[in-house]
This record gives sequence, C-alpha cells and structure tokens, in this order.
Amino acid sequence: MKTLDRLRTGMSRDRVFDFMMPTTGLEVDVSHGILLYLEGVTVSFDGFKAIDNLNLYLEAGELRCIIGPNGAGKTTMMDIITGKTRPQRGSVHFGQNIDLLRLSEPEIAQVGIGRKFQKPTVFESHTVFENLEMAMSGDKRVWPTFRARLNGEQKDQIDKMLETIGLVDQRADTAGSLSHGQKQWLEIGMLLMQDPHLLLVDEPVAGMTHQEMERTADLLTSLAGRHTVVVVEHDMDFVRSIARKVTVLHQGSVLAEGSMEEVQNDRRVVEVYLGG
Amino acid sequence: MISGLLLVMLAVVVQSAGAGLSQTEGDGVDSALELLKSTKFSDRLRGVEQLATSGHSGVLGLLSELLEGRLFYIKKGRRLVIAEEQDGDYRIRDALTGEPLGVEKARKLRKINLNNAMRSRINALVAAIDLASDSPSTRLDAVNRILDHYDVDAVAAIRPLHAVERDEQVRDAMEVAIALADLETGSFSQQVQAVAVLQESVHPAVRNGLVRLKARAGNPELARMIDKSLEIIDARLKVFAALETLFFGLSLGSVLVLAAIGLAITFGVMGVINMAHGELIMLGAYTAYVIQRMMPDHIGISLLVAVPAAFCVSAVVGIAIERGIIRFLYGRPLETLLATFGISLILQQGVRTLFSPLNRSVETPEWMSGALHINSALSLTYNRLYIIAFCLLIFAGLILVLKKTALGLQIRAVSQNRAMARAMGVRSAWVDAMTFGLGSGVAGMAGVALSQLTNVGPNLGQSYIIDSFMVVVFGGVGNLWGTLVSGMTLGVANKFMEPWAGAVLAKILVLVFIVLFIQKRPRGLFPHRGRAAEG
Amino acid sequence: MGIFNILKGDRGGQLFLAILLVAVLAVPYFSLATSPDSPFHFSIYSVTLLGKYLAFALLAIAVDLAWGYLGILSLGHGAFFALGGYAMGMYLMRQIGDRGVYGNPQLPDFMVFLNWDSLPWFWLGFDMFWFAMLMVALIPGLLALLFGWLAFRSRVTGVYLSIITQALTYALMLAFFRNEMGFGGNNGLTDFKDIIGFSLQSDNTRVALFIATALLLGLGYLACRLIVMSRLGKVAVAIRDAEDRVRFIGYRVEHVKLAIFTFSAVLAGIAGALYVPQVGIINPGEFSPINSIEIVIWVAIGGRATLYGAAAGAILVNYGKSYFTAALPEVWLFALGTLFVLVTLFLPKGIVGVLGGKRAAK
Amino acid sequence: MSSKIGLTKISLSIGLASGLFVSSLVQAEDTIKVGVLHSLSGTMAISETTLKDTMLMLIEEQNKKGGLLGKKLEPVVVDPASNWPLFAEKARELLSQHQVAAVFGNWTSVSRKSVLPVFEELNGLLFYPVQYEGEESSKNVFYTGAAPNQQAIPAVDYLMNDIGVKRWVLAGTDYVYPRTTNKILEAYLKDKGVSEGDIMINYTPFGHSDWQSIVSDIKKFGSAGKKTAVVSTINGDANVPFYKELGNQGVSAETIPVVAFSVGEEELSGIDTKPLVGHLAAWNYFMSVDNEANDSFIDAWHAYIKDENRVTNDPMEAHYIGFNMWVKAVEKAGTTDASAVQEAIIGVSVPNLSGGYSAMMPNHHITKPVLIGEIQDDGQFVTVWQTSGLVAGDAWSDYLPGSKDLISDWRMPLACGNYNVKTGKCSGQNF
Repeated sequence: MKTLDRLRTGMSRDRVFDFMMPTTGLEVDVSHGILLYLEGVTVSFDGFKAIDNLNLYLEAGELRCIIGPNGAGKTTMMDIITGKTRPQRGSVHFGQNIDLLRLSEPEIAQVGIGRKFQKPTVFESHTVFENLEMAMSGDKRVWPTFRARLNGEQKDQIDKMLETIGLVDQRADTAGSLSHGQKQWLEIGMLLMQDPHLLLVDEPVAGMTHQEMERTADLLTSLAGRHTVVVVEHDMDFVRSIARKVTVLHQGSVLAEGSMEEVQNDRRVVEVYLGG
Repeated sequence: MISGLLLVMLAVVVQSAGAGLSQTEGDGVDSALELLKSTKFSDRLRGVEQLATSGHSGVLGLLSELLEGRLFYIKKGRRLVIAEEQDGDYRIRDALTGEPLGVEKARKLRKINLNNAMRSRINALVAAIDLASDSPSTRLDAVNRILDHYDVDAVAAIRPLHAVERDEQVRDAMEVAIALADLETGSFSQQVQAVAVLQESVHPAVRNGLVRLKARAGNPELARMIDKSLEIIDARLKVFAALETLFFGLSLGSVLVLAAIGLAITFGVMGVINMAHGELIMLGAYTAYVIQRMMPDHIGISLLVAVPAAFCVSAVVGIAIERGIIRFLYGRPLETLLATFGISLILQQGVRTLFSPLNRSVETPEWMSGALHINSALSLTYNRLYIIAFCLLIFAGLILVLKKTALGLQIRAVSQNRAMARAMGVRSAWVDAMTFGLGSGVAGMAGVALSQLTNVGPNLGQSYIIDSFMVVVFGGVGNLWGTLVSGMTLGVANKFMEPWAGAVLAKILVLVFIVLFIQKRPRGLFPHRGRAAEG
Repeated sequence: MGIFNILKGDRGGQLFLAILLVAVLAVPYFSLATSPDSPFHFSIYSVTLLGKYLAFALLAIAVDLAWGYLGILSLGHGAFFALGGYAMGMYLMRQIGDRGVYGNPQLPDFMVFLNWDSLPWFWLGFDMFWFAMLMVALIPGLLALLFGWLAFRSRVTGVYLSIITQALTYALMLAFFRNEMGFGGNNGLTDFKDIIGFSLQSDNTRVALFIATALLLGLGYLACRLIVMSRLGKVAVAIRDAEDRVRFIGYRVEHVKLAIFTFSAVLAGIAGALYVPQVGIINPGEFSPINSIEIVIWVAIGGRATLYGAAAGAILVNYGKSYFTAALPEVWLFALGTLFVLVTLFLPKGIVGVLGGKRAAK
Repeated sequence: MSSKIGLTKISLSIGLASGLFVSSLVQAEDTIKVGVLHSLSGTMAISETTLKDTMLMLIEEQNKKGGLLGKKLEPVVVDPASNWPLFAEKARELLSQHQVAAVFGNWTSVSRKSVLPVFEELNGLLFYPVQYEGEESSKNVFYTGAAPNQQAIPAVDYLMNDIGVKRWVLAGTDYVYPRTTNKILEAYLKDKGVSEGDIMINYTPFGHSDWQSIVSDIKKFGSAGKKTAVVSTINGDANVPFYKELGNQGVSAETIPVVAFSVGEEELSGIDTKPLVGHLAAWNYFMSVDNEANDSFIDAWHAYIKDENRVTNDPMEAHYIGFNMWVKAVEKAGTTDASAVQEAIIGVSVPNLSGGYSAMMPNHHITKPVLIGEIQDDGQFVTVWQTSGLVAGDAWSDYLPGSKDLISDWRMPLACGNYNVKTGKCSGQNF
C-alpha cells in the first residue's frame, strides 16, 4: 500500500493539467420558470439553412415532444444546445444565467444537459455497471478521475439506477452484449446518472418492441417534473402516449406548438405532413 | 592559337571531303597518329593538335570517331582501327583506308581513351566546323558554345561570318560575341558601342565582361553606362531566376503529385492506408528497367512501352494485395497500415533477392535529355518538362476515368455509400479491387517517371511514402484536385524556401507547416465527405 | 488499492512480473557468479542484449497504453524514445570530460571537430545526472504535451493523427541529421565512458543497467496498470470506443488524451534513456519513421490492450531479429513481413489473445 | 550465390540458435574464425554485400592455399542490417560469442564509431576498408581505406595544377565524412591562396533527390569566368539524381568537372554513365588498372561470383590488402592473439592491386598510391593522373586546428593514437 502511495505521488505530473480546467461551478438559475431559451438561432451548412431564426422556450420540468419531417432541423437543434454545432446567429441560454454558446461540450454536460443520441452509443467494451459509473456526476477532471473510488453511497446510487432502467441482471455484462432496447435504456440511465436539469432524447424508441416502447414511455413520463425532458420522435403513437406539449419544426423554425390535439388539427402541420 | 586552328579547320571544310586519309599525305599525319597511340595523355593531346593543323581532309572524320570512342588500335602491330561492338566482340576496319578487317576479340584491341582536355579541344574544333553548318540551329549552338567558353580568340572566326549570316537569331548571338570581344580588346568607341549592344543580354559571359571592363575603365562616362547596363541585366536575371525557381518548384511538385496520386485513390477514396504504396512505385520503376533490358536498341520507345506495362504490373500486384489481404480489413484503416507495411517489407526484400540490392541503371532516352534553352539565363530541362506534362496527363486521365466511365461512377458510388451502391446492383467487391488496382497502377506509372530522375533500387519506395501521405493529407483526403494543388504548392514552397533555408531546413519547415495546418483544418485543403478514412 | 489489487485478475501481468523478478535475481547470479566455462553461464553479451529487449518492452508498453487503451495510434513514439535517449546520451557525453580524442574538457569531440568554441546553451546542465534524468522525462513529455495540445484540441483523430505523428518524427529525424543542430549529426553520440562514475565497460555496470531496466519496466508496467484500472483508464477505453459520448457525459476528452499521451511519451523517453547506455550509441536513425512503425508492430503481434502482451511482443520480435539477422539475413524481412500480414489477418488480438483466449479480450 | 555459402549459413544458423543466449561451449580448435561485419539488408546493403562476398572469396582462396598456421579459416557472417546500434551488438557477438580472431567490416563512419568501444573493450581487431574522414586512430582498428590526404588533397592538387581550377564548389552530404573533408579542403585551399569568395560549400541530406536548385546554383557560380570544379563528397543514393541533373542542365565535364570521392565502379554500374563521361573520381584503385595482380584478382572475383559483369572497386582492394596484411602478420607472430598481431602487423608490406606494395604504418593506416580517373561511357575509369609514389595515410589532419598537433604511433614506447606533441599528453584512450 505504501509503495503504491509513493507511486501515486510520483506520478503527480498528471496534476499539471488541472489548472487548465476551470470548473464551471455554475448552478442554473431558473427563477423565471424557463430553463432553456433559444432566440433567433440560425445555422446554415454550405448555404443550406438547417435552422432558420428558431425561437424555442422550455419550461423547467416539462416534457416536450418535438416532431417534424426529415430535415426539419431537429437533430441540428440538439447539436446546438449541446455545443456540437455553433450557430451563426442567435442566442442560447440555459436558465437566466448561463450562455451555452460560450461553453464547450463537456462544460455543457457539466451544467446539467444530457443527451441521448439517435443511434444508441454506450461503451460497448465496458460493463453496464462501469458505463453508469463513468457517467455519474462528480469531478470529471483528469486527476480526480484517476483517483476516483466508488463509495457505498455511490454504489447504491448506481444500483438504484440499474433498477430504474431494468438492467439489474445485466450489471456485469458488457454493454456490447445488450439488446438494442437495453442499450437505449442504458444510455438514458447514463444521462440520468449525471442528474441533468435537461434531458435531450433523440428517437428513444426506434427499433423497440411494443412492450419496450411502453416501458420507455413510463420511464420518460416519470422523469418529467424532476427533469426537463425533450423528446424527438417520429413514432406518432409513442408521442401521443407521452406528450403534453408538442412543438412542430419545419424547415428550421417552429411551425406550430401546443397540445397534441391542437397540433394535429393545425392546417399547416397537416399540409407539411400530408405533402402540401 | 585556337583562332589559327579554327581558320585552318574552316579552310578544311571548304575543301571537298576526301574519301579517307591516305598514308602518303604528308609525314605530319604519321607522327600525329603515332602520338595518338601513346599511353600519355599529353602525347595524345599533341597528336590531336598536329592532326588538326595538318590540314588533311579526313581528319575530321577521324576525330569524330575518336570523340565517339570508336578509335582503337590492335595491340599486335599497333594498327589504327575503327571498331564497333558486335555481340561482345568488335567489328573493325582500318582507320585510314576504311578497309574492313573482320571481327576481333575485345582483349586484342586497345581503345584510345580521351581525357577532358582532349575532349574539349576536339569539341572546339568541331564547333568551328559547325559555324559553317547549313542548319541555323547548329550554327546557333556553335556560337553559344564559343560564348560559354568565353574564348575571345575564337570570335575572330565569327567576325567574317557575321556579315553574311542570314538567320536573325544567329546574327544576334554573333553580335553579342563580337561585342564581347570588343569589350576586351576594342577601342574606346568600340567599347561604348559594345556596352550599348550588350545591355539586353543575360549571358553570364556578358556580365563578367562588363564587370571586368568596369574594373579597368578609366572613363567615368563608360563606368556609368556599365553600371546602368549591369542594373538592367541584374534586374532581368532576377526575374529569370524567379521563373527558374518556379519551374523547379512545379517540377518537384509534379513528382510529389505523381507519387501521391495513386495514394489519393487508395487512401483517399477507399480509406486504405497503403504503406506498400512506395513499393508499387518501385515495381513500376523496375518494370521500366526490365523493359529497357528487353529492347536495348530502342531506349526511347522502351520507356513509352514501360508506362502501360508498369501500370499493369503494379495494378496486378495491387489487386492481389486487395483481394488477398485488404478486403478482410475494411473499416479498420489502422490495421491495413500494419498489414501493408508487412507487404512493403516483403516486396522490398523480393526485389532485393530478384534484382540484387544494387541500384539498376535505367537509361535516359535521347528525347528526354538536355534542356530547352529559352535564353542563356533560363533553360528548362526536358526530362522535367516531360514529367510535368506526364503528371498532368495522368491527372487528367484519372479525372476522366472517375467522371466519365462506368467504373468511375461505380467507384464514386461505393465511396459515398457502400450499402446503397450494393443495393443498386454494384458489385462492390469488384469495384474495390478495381479501385485499388487503379491506384496501384497509377503508382506504377509514377515509378516509370521516377526511374528517369533517381535511383532504381529496393529503397526507392521508402523515400517517397511519407511525402506522398503528406501531400494527400494536406490536399484533403478523397479529393484528387486537392492532391494536385497540394503537391504543387508544397513543391513550389519548398523550392522558394531552399535558397535561404537550405534543402533540409526547407523540408523540415514544410513538414512543420503541414502538422500545424492539419491542426487548423483537420480535413485538409479541400475536405471531402464520403467513405473517407476515419479512425 | 494495493499492488495485488492492481494485478487482480491480470494473470498475464502476474506471470510477466514474476518472470521479470526471476530474471532480476537469476541473471546477475548466472552471469557474474558462474565461471565462463560453466554450461549455465550467462554471458555479459546476452545480459546486455536482454537489457535492450527490456528497454524495448517498456517502449512497447508505452505505445500500448496510448494505442490499446486510448485508441491513439502514434507512429511517432520512436521520437520520444530517441529524445529520452539523446538526453541520456548528452549526459554520457559530458561524462567523457577530457578523455575525448581531442582532450577538450568542455566540448564533446564532434564539436571540437566542427570548430565550435563553446558549449551551446542546450547542453548546459547535462553534466549533472539528476538534471539529465529530469530532462529524460521532461523533454519527451513537453513535446507530447505541446503536440497533443495542438492535435487533440482541434480534434485530429484516427489516421490523420497517425500520419502527423509520423511527420513529427520524420521532421525531427531530418533536424537531428543536421550537423548545425549540435547533436552530432548522423554519427550521433557515442564512445561513452562511464555513468555516475561507473565504467560502462565493466561487467558489473552492465548487469546493474540490466537490473535497473528490469525494475523500471516492472514499475512502468504497474504504473500503466494503475492508470488502466482507475476510472481514468475506463474513460480512456470509452474514448477509444465512442469519443463523442464521453464528451457528452461531461469529460474533457482532450485533457484525458493529453494526460495519457504525455505519460506514455515520458515512459518512452525513459525507455530510450535505458537503451542508450546499453547499446552505446544514439543517433538520428532512431527517429526514423520505420522504427516507430516497428514498435506498433511489436504491440500488434504481442496483443494490444493487455500491456504485458505488448512487452512480450517487443521481446519476441527483437529476439527473432537478433537470431535471424545472424542466421538467415535474407529471410528476415520476408519472415517479418509475413508475420505482420498474418497477425493482422488472423490474430487481431495478438499472440496473448491466442494463448489467453477470452482473458485478453478486454 | 553459391550453394556452399548457403550451407555455411544454415550450419551457422544452427550454431547461433544455441549460441545466442547461452555462450557457446568449448570451441572446436581446428579453425580460426574470421568475422565479417557487413550489412546485408537495409540501406547500406547496396555497398556492403559485395564486401561480404569479397571476404568470403579471400577466405576461400586462403584455405585453398592451406589455411593459416595449419588451420582452416572459418568465416562468421552476421548482418547488422544498416542499423548502427546493431553494429555494436553484432561486434560484441562476434568477439565474445564466436571469439573471432579478426573482424573485417563496416562501411559508414557512424557504424565504425558505434563498434569502436566494443573492439577496444574486448581487444579485437577490426579492418576497416572504406575511405573515411580521418581524425581517429585506435589500437584495435586498421584503416585500409584512404584518409583525406590519400584521396581529397591529391585530387584538389590535380585540379588546381593540371586543370587550372580557380573556383571551387565543395558539395557533400551532411555527415561527418564530407564535413571533415570539406573543412580540410577549405583550409588547404585557403592555404594555397584561394579566396573565400571562390569557395562555395553546400550540404544536402542523405538520399537527396531534387538537385535542380543546387545544380543551377553551381552553374551560376561557375559562370563567373574562372575555371570551376565541383569536389563532391555526396554519398551513395544521392549521386544518381545529382549527375542526371548535371547532365540535363548541360554541365559537362569540360565546363565544370566534378571530382567525387564516393563514386566508384560499383556505384557507376547503377547509373546511365553517358552524361557522366569525363567527370572524375579519386581513389587508390581502379578496376581498369592494368597489371597482372589486378587481372588475376578480377578473374578470381568473376569466377567466385559467377557473373562476368560484376565490377571490382576500391574498398574491395582495401579488404584484399587488409586480409593479406593480417595473414602475414599472423604468420609473423605465429599466433592470432590480438596483441601479438597488433605488434607484428606494423611494417608488414603486401602487394596491392595497382602494381605496388602497401605497408601498414605505425598509425594503423596504410600507404597507397592515389589515382585520379575520368569516367568512361562503359562505367569504368581511365587513370588520368597518379601520384608518383605512395602516400601514407594521415590519421590527424594538418589542416584542422583541433588535430594539427596530434600524432599517432602505436609502437612502443609511445603506443598512443592521439598524442599531442604540444602538451605531451595522450588522450582519448579506452583501455
């Protein structure tokens, strides 16, 4: 043990990097009840406007579904929120106080925005448990990560999450061996481990069986309230089963917004979907 | 001294050419011929001079045989003969009478060797003859040669010819030569006139002449004129030097493009890191060597034959590599790197075993040697010109193949979306093999070009592989135009940096620049979306 | 987490360290304490050879850490190795003192020879062992830090990264070949006399160097294992498998890469420093891109992402090289080439993958 | 390659398999082992493979004559693969594992520097057959190639006195041999009154292939109205593109002759020699030298290598001389013991291939004639000039400030390779 400690101090050169990493240390301020503001956001790729003067507001704790035909800009919108794509114009604020455009991707994740990709991406050569362990909130700088050890409380937290996402039996399996649906849940679980304020979920039920879909719907609705959840989905049945408020995107801007019923009866939406 | 010789030689030419050198014509010839057979170079040189002054009609033929290395003597009896090689032995005829003497073993003969002094003396004699040639270009060459050697005495031979010269270019050159002589030896007014004439000339002899005259010019007016001339000449020289550097850069660039363009296909389009690419180039170069050995009498044609042959050889090897190994490794670019590195070792050792580790000599055909003389300050070497043209030709050919043929369409389809292409009925496996074959074949053709510039040996490929990767990555993977622009840019940049940084530092700077550039634009100059190599 | 924790479940590693321990104990005995006529005598030649292999093994481990676990295929690790070697070489050069052929107490022979009148600034301090050893770690480390910072920040990955690491080592090779650089040009640094006062030509020093190499290899292995077993190691593997995902769960991917890459470069530098006194020369040839590719090959053949597999690969390939270059020089390149092809085609997990079956999978 | 060598190799390999780690057991005492340390793979294989074959031939011939001291000679061939550290390792293997009596090998300076400490530590004998930069004299090394004063300086003398060269381009590859040679030449030229402005020095990297700018610079430098020559210490692979570029840019031997120190018959066999005709080289031997010893050597070589087209060159002659000197010294000493041979070999004189005798000097360099040859279109040289007598190799140049006070004499009582006559000190010894 002693040798090891000495070894560790010997390797403390890793610490050099810590100063390069300011902790964001920001806590989101939602005193106005709005968690996310997108205002006048425009993005174009090679002249094609993927997002065109988009305005979108998310209330804290709501479950919002976003629908729209292919190419409406749904994924690009998520890319903007998570920092993967930078808009040419517009502002993106998280609560009253955080300008997301000034933060890097990991920093955005650190302030409490989690994202599930369209294609499930979990760490296939790690076990389910390890996947969750890595995603767990905490100090994610290099040296603390190197020194990080699980304590009892954290283990319980992971166990609880395993229950939530229904993967208790698979905890020691490598994530690569999971079924498609299980990977989706694991990914959602990983997001939740970060205890995010905002969850962006891209097509959570693609490729799921009916039962899996129902369970996913239950999971997402149960999250709303504590977290703000944004679901992008094509499957209208699924959207109908969870939606409280729906936003329709078309050609990079909001076409309609409202309850599922209102939206469904909107003439413009019908036109877009039925080919106008 | 030389001028005397020249006048005699001119006189010789005016006479009708005799049938041979008969032994009865004067004893000067006999002793001269005896001197030629001496083992001492100084004796032989005297022999040449005596021959030249003897004024005999057959001397010229004899000297040109000597220059060509065909003058021998039989060890026994010391008879002077002209010998031509025939199947390892020599077919000989008498040097004086032209009488055929049959075939003789090589070791029975001794060649009359030349040294530089003899060679340049004979060449000077021949130049004088050339001044009276019917062809203007030969005459121009002769005047230029006299200028190059800066032989003031020889100008004496030019003076009378200048008046009767009809060709304008030749007359201009003669004027420069005469003016140059005037600078040295003329009267003051001749000198002033000469300086005025020479103002336009960028010939190095002119600059030297002016500088020399300035050093001893007492007259301030003349000195001022010379200064002005030198200024003009230097400015022009600078422009030509820049043009020359640009040409060097483009030619280096075309070599880089040639070496890299095959890689642009295999790496860029297919995402295969082919470390054996250099060895495919090497195979092309060896093909050129083998073809040349197969047709030793047609060096010029053999090179043209070698181009398609090298394409085939390298393409076949490339297809074999693709079918045998790479197709199992698609989507794992880093592993193709390891496997193809193994192949490169095997190919290298293979040619080493087959052809020996020694470099092989690939001859340069007549039409590729020499240079295109724009003026005396700027001449473009033919081999480089051909290689630039060859590079552009291959590039255009490739673009055509990719844009206009069915194969090209399929290649592009597979590179953009393999699954979709397959669904549309494209045999993707076949397309992969053909693409790889195409890239490899182009590498083989590049090898033929390189065989004209550098060593053909087992290490040929290694010296180009890193440069090739740099060119492709800098240009943007998967973009042929990018490869062209990047190769040319790197070549020109390298050449413009070389004068002040030195060859090594220039190369280091270029590498550092590429490393930094890739940080700024990780996808190169012209990024391309498609099935490009991604880790 | 004790030493046993680090090695828990690491059967290959346990075996590897055990063999290393046996070698450390047995080699000195059989080379120094037995008579040269005894059939069990282990010649000093073999000790030095083995020491060289172990230095290569440490280098291979460094590459495996970056490639096997982090997914960074560096084709430039030879550069870090060589830089560490040069730092050691500069110390050894200064130790020669006035015993050089020209008897100049300050300047190494090659500087006298090029008419330099004083020591260039970057040679200062290398007469002190501690300073030189600091540089052994610091110079490769700083270069890796700078290079990595530029490359990882702008997200140069995969093949592109490999190719620019190759450009890096190639540029360094050209630079070190230049005599003006002050590192002895093509000849490099050689004719070393002694190290911290012990003659490099004595058998005891050679055995001591072997032991030092073996110990540092063991320590290096443990250090890498410590990283791999930590959460940082898991994050590294996660980066290798799905870099974007790691970013979205809040890790600074660039920093993780930079830290591990730099550590790996430092290890490579240490390996270089151990290599130089044992082979007696360091020259720019060590920067040659081919060398760096060869290192990668050792790792691939041994089995990547196992650490001990990399070490085994390095030792095996180099033993093969020593043997074949003496026995069948013509066959060597054929054999090596074929080996690479076969291993990549049929043994993606390397030799230990075959031997260890499932164990090596992770 | 003859099947005999193949067999030797296989038997060698079996021997080595056991010998690599466990030291070989008691040696069979009926042979004398001779080490051959030349690269058979890698970049230097081009030049060195020939020397390995030369050694095997010489050993075979000696065995036909009855061997040495009544024993057969047995070659031990290893491949250091053009890898400099590997040279040291293989040297150690030859000396300590195989206990060879002498080693013939190395080509590059760096490989010699790499093995030097090993030979000094284990007291071996190395015969080094290639022209080199000098500035070295080791108790254990015998330098049978040319020192700068046996190649470079006579060549410059010839150009200056016989050709009338006034302007000099010293072009070389950037490593020790050209650097030193050029340094010596620069000092020598200045000594002879050549001004700074009439000397152009240029260094290029190994394997440099794009000579356009440099040749163009040489052309411009040479157009200043004075006779100009290039003294080339350009190494190996870079020569072919260099000469091709010269030819294409119209630089002929008559306008600007190039005298090379690293281009011999073997290198020319890989070049199209037409554009090179008339360019010069300075060596101590040419294949075209006309005398009986050389004829029989060439015949033996052709018979051994089974190829009438193979050429001979200067380093081969150096091995021929070195091997015969060693044989004679061993016979004189009556033993192969290194110290005894070191003592016996000084003063030993053997025939060389250019029609005279070469002797081993006390500084471990040998006496040689210096020949200047012009390249012919058949890839051979014609001797155009020759020193009147033999030139003794000088270990320490008189033209370098660092070494002008150093001398080398391995006879007792001095027994020192670098003795400073000013300070009276002997430095840099490894024993």
